[in-house]
Amino acid sequence: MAEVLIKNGVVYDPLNGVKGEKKDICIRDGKVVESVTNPKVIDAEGRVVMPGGVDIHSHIAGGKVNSGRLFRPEDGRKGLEAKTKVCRMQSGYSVPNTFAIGYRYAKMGYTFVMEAAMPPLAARHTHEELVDIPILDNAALPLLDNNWMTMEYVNGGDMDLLAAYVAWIMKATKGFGVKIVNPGGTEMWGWGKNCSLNDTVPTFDVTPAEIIKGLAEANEKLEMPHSIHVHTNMLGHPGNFEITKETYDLVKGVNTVKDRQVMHTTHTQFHSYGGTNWGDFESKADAIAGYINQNDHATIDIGSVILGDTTTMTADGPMEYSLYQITGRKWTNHDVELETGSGITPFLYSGKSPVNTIQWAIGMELALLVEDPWKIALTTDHPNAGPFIGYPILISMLMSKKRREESSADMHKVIYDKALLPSIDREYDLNEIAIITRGMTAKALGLHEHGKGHLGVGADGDVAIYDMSPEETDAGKIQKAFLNTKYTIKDGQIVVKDGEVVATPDGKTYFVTPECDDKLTDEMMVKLKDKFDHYYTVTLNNYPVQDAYVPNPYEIKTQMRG
Amino acid sequence: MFVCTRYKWIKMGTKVNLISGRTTVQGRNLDSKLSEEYFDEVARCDLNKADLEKLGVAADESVKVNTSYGEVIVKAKEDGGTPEGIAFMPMGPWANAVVSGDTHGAGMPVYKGIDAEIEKTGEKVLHVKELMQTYMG
Amino acid sequence: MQTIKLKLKSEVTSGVAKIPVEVDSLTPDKLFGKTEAEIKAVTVWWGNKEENTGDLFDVSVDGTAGSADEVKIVLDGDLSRVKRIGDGMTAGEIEANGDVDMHCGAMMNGGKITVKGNADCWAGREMHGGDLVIDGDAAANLCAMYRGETTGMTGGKVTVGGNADECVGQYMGGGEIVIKGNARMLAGLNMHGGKIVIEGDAVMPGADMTSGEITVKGTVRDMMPSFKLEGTESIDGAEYKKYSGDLAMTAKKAKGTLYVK
Amino acid sequence: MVEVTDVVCSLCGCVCDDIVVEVEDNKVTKVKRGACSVGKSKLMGHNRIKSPAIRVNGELKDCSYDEAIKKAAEILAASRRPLLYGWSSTVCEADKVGVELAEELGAVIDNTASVCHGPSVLAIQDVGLPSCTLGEVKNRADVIIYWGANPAEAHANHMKRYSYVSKGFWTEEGKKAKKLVVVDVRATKTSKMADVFLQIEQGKDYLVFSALRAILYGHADVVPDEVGGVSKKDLLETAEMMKGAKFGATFFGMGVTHTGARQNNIVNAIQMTRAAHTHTKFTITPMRGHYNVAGINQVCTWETGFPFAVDLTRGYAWYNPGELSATDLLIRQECDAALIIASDPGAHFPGESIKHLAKIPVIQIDPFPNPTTEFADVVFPAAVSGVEAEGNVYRMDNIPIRLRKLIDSEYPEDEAILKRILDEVRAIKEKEGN
Repeated sequence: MAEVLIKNGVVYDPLNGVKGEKKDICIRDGKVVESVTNPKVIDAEGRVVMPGGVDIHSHIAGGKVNSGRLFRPEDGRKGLEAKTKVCRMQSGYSVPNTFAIGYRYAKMGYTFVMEAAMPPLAARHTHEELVDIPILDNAALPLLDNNWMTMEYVNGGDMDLLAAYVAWIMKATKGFGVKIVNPGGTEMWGWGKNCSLNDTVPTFDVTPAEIIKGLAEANEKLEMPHSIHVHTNMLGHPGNFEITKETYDLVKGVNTVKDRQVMHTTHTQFHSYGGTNWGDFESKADAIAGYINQNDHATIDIGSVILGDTTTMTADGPMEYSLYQITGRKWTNHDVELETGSGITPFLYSGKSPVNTIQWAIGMELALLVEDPWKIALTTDHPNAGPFIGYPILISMLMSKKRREESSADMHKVIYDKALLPSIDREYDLNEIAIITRGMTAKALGLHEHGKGHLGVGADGDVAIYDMSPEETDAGKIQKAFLNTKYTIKDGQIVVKDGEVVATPDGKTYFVTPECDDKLTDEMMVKLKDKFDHYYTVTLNNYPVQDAYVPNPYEIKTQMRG
Repeated sequence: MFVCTRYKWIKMGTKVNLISGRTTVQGRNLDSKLSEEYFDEVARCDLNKADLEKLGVAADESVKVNTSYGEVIVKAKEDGGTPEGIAFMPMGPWANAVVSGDTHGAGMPVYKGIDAEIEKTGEKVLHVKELMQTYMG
Repeated sequence: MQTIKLKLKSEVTSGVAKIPVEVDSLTPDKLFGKTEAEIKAVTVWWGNKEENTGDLFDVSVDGTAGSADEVKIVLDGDLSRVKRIGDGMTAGEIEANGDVDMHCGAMMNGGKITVKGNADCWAGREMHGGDLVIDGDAAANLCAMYRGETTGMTGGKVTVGGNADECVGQYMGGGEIVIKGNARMLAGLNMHGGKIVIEGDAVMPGADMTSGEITVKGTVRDMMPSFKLEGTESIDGAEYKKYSGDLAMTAKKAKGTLYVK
Repeated sequence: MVEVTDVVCSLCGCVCDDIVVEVEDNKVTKVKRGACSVGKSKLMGHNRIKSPAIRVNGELKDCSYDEAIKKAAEILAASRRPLLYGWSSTVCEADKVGVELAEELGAVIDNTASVCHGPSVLAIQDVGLPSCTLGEVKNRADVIIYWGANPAEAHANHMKRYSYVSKGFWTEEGKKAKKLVVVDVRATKTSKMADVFLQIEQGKDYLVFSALRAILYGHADVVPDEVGGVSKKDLLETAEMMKGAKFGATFFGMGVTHTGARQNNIVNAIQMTRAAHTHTKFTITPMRGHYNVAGINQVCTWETGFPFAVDLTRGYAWYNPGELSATDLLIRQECDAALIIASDPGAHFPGESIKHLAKIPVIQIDPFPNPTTEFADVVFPAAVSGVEAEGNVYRMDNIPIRLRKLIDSEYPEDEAILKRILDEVRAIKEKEGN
């Protein structure tokens, strides 16, 4: 197969300690190798070269994403682009169609995206869309926290059986890791209610705190590549930062044999709020960042706001209902039997709004106040805080205080009273940008062991070449370079050249198959079968995702610890 | 338990408000619309006993259903559930022969709530193939 | 002043299928400054193929224009399958001699369109300014929004000489609509600004309105059951009942005004 | 004889998946359990289209698949405004090829939602849809409303499996502890089971929804004594019943989507649900008809951005039901060729629209002969999805389920036929230098 040699680039490969060195990259048969003999040569001419981007948390596929598209034709009409000889048609801005997701991510130099929430019962849907997204390698995190099975095992303290159930769900959904969203709250939402971290969920008699801790233990028993991935309780509520910190504390004592965090908490911007109501609302990014700085068991992603109209969507049904009550705009809700739910509502982040202004500041504050970039990832919780297409804006903001000052001047003046951003001088360098967009994310997901997020020998031949020199300081030029690569190379194939998509190979789907003791599985299955016999409306045999849904599989096997 | 039955939409004589909809037998024959069972079930118009009497029509006699958009011959049936002034036809080619295609910018034709006139007729009910032939040429 | 005459050739609409021609590229803004030959070379969509205007229309140009304001386009021929007349125009004038197809005056920002006939659905959709005069009837969704949007017309004036079909001015936020004849069901649906006057009859006007004003001079059939009678008022010498609504949207939002005889 | 369990029904939007059948000599010989009479009829099979055929001088003449593919591709490639319609009684895998074909042709693609729950989709685009999976209703709902729907006839297993009659976690007692409200113009098999039957005047649904909303928001004072044939007293009692629910579930059918204000009836039904939700948990779900009409809406949305009535003329999607839905295109005589798959406009479109279909070249892909076959010019027999072919479908609550293949077929699957037409269209365009 073809060989590729990328010459004269300035390489940022943080997982291998390469911080802006002039270095050649050799690729053969889609993998990085020591040397090549007869390669196609790409002259990077002193441009910035990074491994393909790895997005740790984005909503790109599945029921609620598509419900977002379906109920927002007014968003669909915003991103219309005609088909070309290479590309299919595109539509949408905050909820792009499958093709546009693949092309737009690839143009930004990303080659792997994690779908952050997959309802197990509707897993087939998530996979149908993932397959339809061109270019990107992908995976999805099944929701496991409001499942009746989970709550019953947590209630009984049966952590081994809980692990067996988690293993079964992972296999049945072809999922990658354990997702937790407003634990307990979504079950309560079945009755139109919500709950906080230490409230008891009636009927199941467990607290969200117990659910989180139980799933963290089960996750580590299964030696999953990724830690539990948590959307903590009370998202978006003023004063929630205390709950966020308390949530981090829950798993402090959980041991892992893996070289990673034991908890990743996501879209932390929405969970770093001070005040008691929207009137005295303020940033508590410093408190959260302080915690992360002092502890090593938790990582976060920022979920930074991109100003403008977007479509919010989450498995956190009650949160979306609150948001809809504020805006009065259209609202879709979809509770999923015995497992989870979801809500969707459009939202406009306006620089004229004091609340939105503080939210806008918090995401960046987190990124700037967390000292070690290996603990933090760049996200917008696409499309919740804004669409992924806004990443280059964030990158330019993090790299330029000047840009932040210019933008702050256009925001509501509350930014100078209740946000910390104006007082922060730090500017990210390209090495740090490479960490929060590929090195850290691949490592936090455990995918660095599977060739993602770095350019060492044996890594996937996924490379982004940005049309900028490492010395570039102009924020506008940085933003432009990160929006459209000079080249994006996927598995050794050029997929983007000069900002245009030139090839659209299929991506692979990564999933984990944890094995555990048969006797344990058998015991778990008795309970599970009862759920299907009496409460589910789909039969047990029709539930697991068939192989046909994952035509390009990448399987990662793990074994439960005894 | 309470039941609201004060039904006010009663028109005079043979003028009716026509609605179409699904039935079990119609559904059972979705994949065999050329069958006799489908013909018997779908080429029909349900009316209240009082309306049938007004028309002087017995069950299974032919009636002509007339709207601004077309006319069609079907068998009359008595149905106690259908209020006076309402005619029900199972969804299918016969009902659709008298439905307007105008969707008023909604994409959906008005399949229910069509002003229709019903009269007794001696003409025969067309089979589905014959009915389709009327659209040709 | 410049007059550009575009007469649709009869063969375009004489086939078994009457495939629409979409003329969003033929507005005073876009044709200003072009020679006759250049206008003939402007492409329009006819079905799934792009054609030269000169191949579908007889084109003649008379006079000169110093700006788009001075351009008048006169459309002739069977226009019943000509869509998007004056789509997005900001200046100048279009006169359409006959019935026109959908989206006439959609996204219009300025200038004037006169339709000497009926206009099909979505005339004046999301109109922001200018004047749209329809001598005949207007089909459904006059001055309404695009699917999913919550704002329709925001400015300008629309006058319909005849009747209007369902959902006149849905999600209207501003501007004025006058219907000389009757309006079918749900005129002013979801209206949150602007003014609608219906000189004839209306069915269920004002449903879900949160602001703005509707006046029905004829009879109202199926008055919404969720409006509050506030009293009576005299308009142009006639006595009207004044309602506020729609309380089905909650009291906080029910700030619309409906005048009914 | 082999017994096959967990068979998935490919008839209506209920997509029951616990059916047990017997298969012998490559035939389904018996439906033992699980299916309603409509579903059973589907599984047992019907007369088939026997061979591909092309109409010559008014008569369909049998031909090979190759010949039919060539003819179909020629018709479509030459068309200036082709319509690709149907897609609801086939699997998502075929629907995906359909969207690609439409894109290649610059066609309009529409599906049967446009004459079924298209108005519901428009309503969702207006106000959203607070809904849930059917299992939520089964386990929690104590007040169930069927509005303009007659599941006892149209979705025969719906009440038993999912709603009023079913027993779930918090609803162990079944219907004894539930209230059933039916709103309809006619007394039906369903209304006979109801605790409350509101028999409303035909076409007055919109007014009744608004009245209930006003009451639920505390403005009963403005509501007149009678709305749409229903007394204020009955409306007040219905509203109280809704407010008193622990979990309310509204289902609505074509009695509302086909009537009067159509899409705005549904907007109002959803608004009523939102109003009820300010008091207690309330959900609303459309009673989707075909087993995969929800699925083509899903596929069309994730691929084009929009669920139905999509015009791909300019290479990108322009969405507008009422302009681009099939009945509109046909009554306006806009299209010059049509491909009809897994649906039957001949039976289900207004006569005025069929007249134009009869005039233009029509390609039909279907396992069964139907009224559309009477004027189709190229006919492809296809395997029956859910009996002879597997694939993904979406239940009325958008839960994806994989249809099972029970027996082998001599006929190709929809997906395979479409792929061959697509390849042939591309070959023609290549030759023409496009």
